[in-house]
Amino acid sequence: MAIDVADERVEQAETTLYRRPRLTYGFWSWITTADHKKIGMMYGYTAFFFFIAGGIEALLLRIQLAGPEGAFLSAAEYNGLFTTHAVTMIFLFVMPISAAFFNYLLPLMIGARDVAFPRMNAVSFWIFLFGGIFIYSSLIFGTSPPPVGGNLPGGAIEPSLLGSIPNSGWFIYAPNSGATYSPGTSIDYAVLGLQILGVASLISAVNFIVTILNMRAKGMRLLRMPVFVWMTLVVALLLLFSLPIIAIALFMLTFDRLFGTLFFVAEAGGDPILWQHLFWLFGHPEVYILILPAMGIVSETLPVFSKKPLFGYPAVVFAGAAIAFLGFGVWAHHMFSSGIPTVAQAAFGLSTMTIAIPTGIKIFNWLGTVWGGRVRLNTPMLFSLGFVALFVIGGLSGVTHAVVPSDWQQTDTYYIVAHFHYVLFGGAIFGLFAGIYYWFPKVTGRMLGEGMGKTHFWLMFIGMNLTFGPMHWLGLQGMVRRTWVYPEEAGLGAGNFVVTVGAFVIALGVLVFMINWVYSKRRGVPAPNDPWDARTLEWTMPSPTPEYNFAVEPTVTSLDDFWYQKYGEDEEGRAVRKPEADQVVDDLIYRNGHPDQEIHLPAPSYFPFFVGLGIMVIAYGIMYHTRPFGIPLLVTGAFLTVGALIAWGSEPLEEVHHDDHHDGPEDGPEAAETEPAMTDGAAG
Amino acid sequence: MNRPRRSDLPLFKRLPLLLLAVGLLGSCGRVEQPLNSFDSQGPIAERINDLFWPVFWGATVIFVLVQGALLLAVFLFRERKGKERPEPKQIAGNTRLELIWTVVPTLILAAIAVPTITTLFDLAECPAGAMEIEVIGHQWWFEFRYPDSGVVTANVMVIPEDTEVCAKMTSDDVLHNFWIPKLAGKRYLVPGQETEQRLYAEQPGEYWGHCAEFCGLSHARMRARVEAMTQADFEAWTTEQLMPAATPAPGSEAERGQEIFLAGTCVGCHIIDGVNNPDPETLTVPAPDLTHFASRSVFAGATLPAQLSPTDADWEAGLRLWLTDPPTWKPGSFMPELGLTADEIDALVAYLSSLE
Amino acid sequence: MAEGAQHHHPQPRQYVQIALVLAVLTAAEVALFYLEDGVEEIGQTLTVPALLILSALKFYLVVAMFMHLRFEKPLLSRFFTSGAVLAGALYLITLATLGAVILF
Amino acid sequence: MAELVGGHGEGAGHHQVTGIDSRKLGMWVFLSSEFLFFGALINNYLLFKGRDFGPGALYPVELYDIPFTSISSFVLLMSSLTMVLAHSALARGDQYQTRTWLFATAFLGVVFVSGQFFEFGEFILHGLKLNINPAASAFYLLTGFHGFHVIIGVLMLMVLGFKSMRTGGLSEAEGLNVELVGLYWHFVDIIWIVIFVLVYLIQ
Ligand code: HEA
Ligand code: HEA
Ligand code: HEC
Ligand code: CUA
Ligand SMILES: [Cu+2]
Repeated sequence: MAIDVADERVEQAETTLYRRPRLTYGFWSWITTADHKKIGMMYGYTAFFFFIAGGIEALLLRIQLAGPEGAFLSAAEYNGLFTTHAVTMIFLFVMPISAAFFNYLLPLMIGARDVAFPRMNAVSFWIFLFGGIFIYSSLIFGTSPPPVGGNLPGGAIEPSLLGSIPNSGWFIYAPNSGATYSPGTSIDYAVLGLQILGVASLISAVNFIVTILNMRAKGMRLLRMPVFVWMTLVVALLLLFSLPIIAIALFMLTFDRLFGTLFFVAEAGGDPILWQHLFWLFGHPEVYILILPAMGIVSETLPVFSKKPLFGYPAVVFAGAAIAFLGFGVWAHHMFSSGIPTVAQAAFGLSTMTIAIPTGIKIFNWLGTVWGGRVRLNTPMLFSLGFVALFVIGGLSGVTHAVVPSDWQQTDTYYIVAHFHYVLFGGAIFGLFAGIYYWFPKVTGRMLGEGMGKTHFWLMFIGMNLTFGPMHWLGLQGMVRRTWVYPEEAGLGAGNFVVTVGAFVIALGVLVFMINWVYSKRRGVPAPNDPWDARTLEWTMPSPTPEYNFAVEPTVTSLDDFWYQKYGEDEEGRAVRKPEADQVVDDLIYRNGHPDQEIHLPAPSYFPFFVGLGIMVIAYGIMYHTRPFGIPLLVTGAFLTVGALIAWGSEPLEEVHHDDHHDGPEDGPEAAETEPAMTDGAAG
Repeated sequence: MNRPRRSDLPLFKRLPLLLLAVGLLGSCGRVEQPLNSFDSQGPIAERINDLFWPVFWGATVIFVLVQGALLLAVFLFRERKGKERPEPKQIAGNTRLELIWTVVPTLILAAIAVPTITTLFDLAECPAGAMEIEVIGHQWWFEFRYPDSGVVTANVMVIPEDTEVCAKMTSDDVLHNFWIPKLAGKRYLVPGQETEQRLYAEQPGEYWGHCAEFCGLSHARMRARVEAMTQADFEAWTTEQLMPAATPAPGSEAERGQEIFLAGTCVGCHIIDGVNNPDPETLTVPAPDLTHFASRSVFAGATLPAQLSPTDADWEAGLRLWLTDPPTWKPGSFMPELGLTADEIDALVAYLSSLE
Repeated sequence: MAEGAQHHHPQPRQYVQIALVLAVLTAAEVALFYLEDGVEEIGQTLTVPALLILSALKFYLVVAMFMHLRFEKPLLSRFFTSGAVLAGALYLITLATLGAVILF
Repeated sequence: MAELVGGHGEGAGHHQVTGIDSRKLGMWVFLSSEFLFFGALINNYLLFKGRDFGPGALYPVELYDIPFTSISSFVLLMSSLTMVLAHSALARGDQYQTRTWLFATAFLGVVFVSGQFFEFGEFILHGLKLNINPAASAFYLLTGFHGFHVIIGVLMLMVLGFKSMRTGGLSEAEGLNVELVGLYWHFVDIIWIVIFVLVYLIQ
C-alpha cells in the first residue's frame, strides 16, 4: 500500500514536471517561501554548491603541492585559495548544510508544523546566501596589492584574478590582516562577509532554540527528544554564545581596516594576541558547531540500522551538552606557541584533555548500540560507521595536541591539517553524507541508489585516508602549513604526491555521489514511507513530506514513540514486530497525508529576501565608503533593509489557509502532491 | 517492502592495510629530511619526543581497541544474505559500562597530564644564565642579534654547541614563528612583544628551520638555519663578524662590484660595515646586513642556494638568481627587481662572495 | 497574564519606589568615586568592591523588577544568568592570560 | 495579556510548551547572547585602559566628566522607570498613559544619546580621536555600540508610540511588543549600569 502511494505520486510528479507555468510559480514560491522544508532544501543546495567550490579549491591546492617547487599557482593564488577553501568549507558548506538538516528535520522530529519564526527562518537563509555571494564577489571586485614597498613578480601591482580573493588564512590573524600588511579590499570581503553570515546564524540559533523549547509535540519531554534534536539545541546554544564574540572581533578588525582604530596595530600599542583570543573564543566552540550535527545524525542512524535503541541515550545527550560546555573553556589550545603564560598553557592543556571524556562516552555508546544488533549495512550505515572510525583518529590526534610541548612541534604543520581534516572530513562530512542518504527518501520520495552509494562511500573512505593520513607524517617531518611551495631538499615530495592522488580519489567519490543524486532524483526507486524501519516522527509522514507536515499533530508517550508503535518485546527482551504494525504505519501515514481540516501555514513573504539583499548592499557601502558610490550604496542598502523590515512588520498577519488542496492561483487540486516536481524545476 | 540491496563488500577489511600502506609511503623512503622533528638533535627536542611517543602509543592502543570493537561488531552482527539474524535484544544502556568508560579515559588522561605538565614547565621558559640571542622577524627573513658581542646577522643563527641558548624574539611587522624542528618546538614572534624560545644543540651541525606562522605572500620562502659550532669556532666566528667588511683587491672584479653597490640603489637598504655606514634609520626598508654576507651558507630567507649541500658554484648561481629578480623567487619581496645587467650581476656576485 | 502572575507584579507606586532606590544607589556610587579621589587613605581597595556591589544591586533591581525576571519562569533566568556568567568568566580568563588582570 | 497574542502571527500558531510566548522567549534568548557582545567590548576597554602608549599619550580617563556622565546615567536609569510605567499602564488598559510613557522613554533615550554625542564631541575637541590609541578606540567602540543600541530602542519606541497615536491605542496583540521593547530597553540600561562603574567610576 505504501509503495502504491509513492508510485502514484512519482507519476504525477513526472507528468507535471514539464508544465511551465507551474515552474514559474514554483520559482517565486521559493523566493518567498517561509516553509521550513523549502528553506532547508535551499540551504542544502546552496551549501552543496559551495562544497564543490571549496573542493575544487582544495584540488587546485593539491595540484600545486603534488611535487616540490610547484609552479601551477602563484603565491598569491595559493594563499587566496587555502583561505577561501577553509572559509567556504566551514562557513558556506558545513554550517549551512547542518542548517539544512535542522531546518528540514527539526519541526518534523518534534512534531511541529513549522519553526517558531518562519519568516525569520527565511531571513536567515537569504542573509546567508547573500553573505556567500558577497564573499565570492571578491573574485571579481577584490584587490590584494602587496604591502607598501613589496614587489610582485614582473613588477605587477595586483596579483591575478584568482590571487585577489581573501588571503589571510581562515583565522585572519592580525596584524597580517590589518590595513598595513594587507592593503586592498580582499580581506574586507572576508571580514564583512563573515559578519553577514554571523547575523544569519545568530537569527537561526534563536529560532531553533525557541522552536525546540516551545513547539514540541504533546508528550515530547526534553528527554524524549531524538538525539538529533538535542544536538540541534546544543549547536544553537553554542552559536548563540560564540557568534557575538567573533562579531565583535570582526567589527574591531573592520574598524581597524577602514576607520583607523588601533586594536591590533602593534606599532601603536594594539595587541595582536587579543585577536587570537577573540577568534578562538569563537573558533573552538565553532568546531563543535561543525561536528555536533553529524554526531546527532549518526545517533539517529546507528540505532535504526542496528534495530536497537540508542545505547545510553541520557549519557549521549549529556555528553553532547558537556562537550559544548567544556568547549568554551579550551580556546587557547590554538595559541600554545603564541607566548601566552606558561600557567595558562598548562591550564588550557588540561581543560582540552577533559573534552576527550564526553566524546569518548559518545563513541562507546555508539559501539554499544551496534553491538548485538541486527546490523544492516546500507549506505547511511556505512557512512555512520565510517564517521565513527575516522572521527576517533582525528580525536586522538587532537589529544596529542593537548599535550602542550608536543604541540609546539605540531602546531602550524600538516599534522594539524591532518587532525582537523579527520574530524571535519572524516567526521562532519561523513556524518552529513550519512544523513543525506538516510533522509533523501523523506525529502524527495525516492531512494538514493545503493550501488552507487557504496561506491561513493568506498572511494571517499579510501581517498580520505590516502589524503589526510600521510599528512600526519608530513607535518612532523617538517611540512609547514600554508606554504605554496616546499623545498625539494626537505624530502617531502613522495608523501605529498600520495596526498594529491588521494584528493582526486575523494573527488571521484563526490562525482559518483552527484551522478547518483541526479539519477535517483529522477529515476530512483520510489521510496516507501518508512524505508529504513525507523524510530522518529518524520517517518510517520508520506514521502515526500507534505507541505503542512503533520495533518494530525502527534502525541508521543516515549522516546522513539514511532518504533514502539511498531515493535514490542518478547520475554527475552528481543524486539517483536507487532502484528498490527503495518496497519498502524499505513494508518498514520494515511492520516498525515489527508488532513480533514484547514491547516494554517506561515504566509509567504517577499521581505526576507530583500532584508538579505539590503544587508549585502550595506556591506558594499561600508567597504567602499570612501568612494563616491559608497555612501549612496550604504544608504540604498539601509533603506532596503529597514524598509523591508518595516513592511514585514506591517504585513498582514493572516495566513494562507490550506486544506487538502493547494490554494495557489494557478494550482490545480493535485498541486499539493506535485511538490517534488516543483522542487526539481526550481532547484535542479 | 523494498529494502535496498545489501552490500557484498567485505567491510573495513581494508582499513588497517590501507593505513599501513599509507604510513609506509609517508614515512619511509630513505630520503634525507632536514626538517624532521622526529630526528631530535638536542635535549629540548628530545624531551618533546620522549613525551610524544608514549602518548602516541597509548593513542594507538585506544585506536586499535575502538576500531577493533567496531569491526568486530560489524563482523559479528551484520546481516548476511540468506542468513537472517534474529531480532536483537532491546538494550537501552548499562550504568556500570557508562561508569567504566567515563572513569577509564579519565585515568588515562590523568596519566598523560602529569608528564605533560612537568615537561611543559621544564621547557617553556629559558633558564637563568642561558646565552641570549635576539631574533627579529621580518617579511620574509629572520634577523639575529647577539647582545653580548654586538654581532648582527641574518638567516643563519650561529650558536655554540652544548650550550643553552635563549632566543629572545620579536617581530618587526607581522606574526612569524621560529621553528628548528630538530632542536626545539615553535614560538611566535609577536610585534610589540617579546617571546622566548630555548635552543640547545648537542653536536656541531646545520639545522634547518622554517617560519611556521602564515606571514603574508612569501611565508613559504621564509626559512632559517641554525649552525652549531664548537666553542672555539664560535669565538672565532664572533671575532670575524665584528670586523669591518673585507676590502676588494684593487682592479678586481670584486672592486667593480663594490662600486656598483655604492653607486646603485643597494646602499638605500643595505649596510656593509666599513663601506657604507649610514644611520640605520635612513634605510628605506629593513634589509639584511651584508658585511659578512659570504660567511652565511644561505641567504634570501635561507631559501637559496636550494641544494642540500651546495657547492660554491651552487651558492653563486643562487645569488645570481636572487639579484636578477628577487620578486619572482620571493613574491612580495621588499627587495625589488633592480634591472641589473648580467655584467653588473657578475661584478656584484664577485664582490658579495668576497665578503667573508 | 500568561502565567497568571499579573497580581504579583509591582504596581506603579512600587516602580517609583524602586527607581528612587536606584537613584540613591547611583548617588552613592558617585559619592564613592569622589571619596576615592579625595580621601587618599580609603584608596581603591575599598571603593572598588563597594562600587561593584552597588552596581550589582542596581543590576539586580532592574532585572528582577523592571524586567520582571523574578516573576517569570525559571527558564528565562537560566538563559539570562548563563549569558552573564559565561561572558564574565570567559573575558576574565582572557584578561588574565593577556596580563591585564592577575588571576594566576 | 500576552498569551492572547497566541492566535496570530509568528511564533504563535502552535501551543507553547514552556508556557512562555515564543517571541518573549526569543527576546530573552537573544538578550542572553548580548552579554557576550558587550562583554567583548568591555574586555577590550579594560585591556587597553591600563596599557602604556608612551609619553604624552592621551587616555579617555583623563577627559571624563563624571558629574556630566552621572547625570546622563541617571537619565537612562529613569528611562527604565518610564518604560516600565508604560508597560504597566498598558496592562491596566490605559492607552493614553501608555503612549505618554512610551514617548517619555524615547525622549529620555534621546537625551542620553545627545549627551553621548556631546561627550564624544568634547573628547574629540580635546584630541581624543578614534585613532589616537587603542584605549580610545576601545572606549569609542564600546560606548558607541551601546549608543547604537539606544538609538535602535528609541526607534522601536517611536514606532510603537506613533502606531498607538494613529490607531488610538495599542491592541492586546501589540501589547507584547511593548513588553519586548521594554525588555530590550532595560537590558540596554543594565549594560550601562555596568559600563558606568567599570569604565567611568573605577579608574
Ligand atoms: C570538527 C571539528 C573538530 C573537532 C571535533 C576537534 C576535536 C578536538 N580537537 Fe581540534 N581542531 C579543529 C577541529 C576540530 N577539533 C580545527 C579545524 C583545528 C585547526 C584550526 C586551524 O588551526 O586552522 C583544530 C586544532 C586543534 C588544536 C590546536 C592545534 C594547533 O594549532 O596547535 C588542538 C589542541 O589541543 C585541538 C584539540 C582537539 C581535541 C582535544 C579535540 C577533542 O574534542 C577530540 C575528542 C575525541 C577523542 C579523544 C576520540 C574519542 C574518544 C575516545 C575513544 C575515548 C578514549 C580516549 C582517550 C582517553 C584519549 N584541535
Ligand atoms: C569542513 C571543512 C573542510 C573540508 C571538507 C576540507 C576538504 C579538503 N581539504 Fe581542507 N581545509 C580546511 C577545511 C576543510 N577542508 C581548513 C579549515 C583548512 C585550513 C585553512 C587555513 O590554513 O586557513 C584547510 C586546509 C587545507 C589544506 C592545507 C593548505 C595549507 O595549509 O597550505 C589542504 C592541503 O592539502 C587541504 C586539502 C583538502 C582536501 C584535498 C579536501 C577534500 O576533502 C575536498 C574534497 C572535495 C572535492 C574534491 C570536491 C569534489 C569536486 C567535484 C566532484 C567536482 C569535480 C571537478 C573536478 C575534479 C575538477 N585543506
Ligand atoms: C628597496 C630595498 C632594497 C634594495 C634597493 C636592495 N635590496 Fe637587497 N635586500 C632587501 C631586502 C628587504 C632583502 C631581504 C629579502 C628577503 O630575504 O626576504 C634583501 C636581501 C638581499 C640579499 C640576501 C641577503 C641575505 O642574507 O639574505 C642580498 C645579497 C642583497 N639583498 C643584495 C642587494 C644588492 C646587491 C642590491 C643592489 C644592487 C640590493 N640588494 C638592493 C632590500 C633591498
Ligand atoms: Cu614568517 Cu611565515
Ligand atoms: Cu580547538
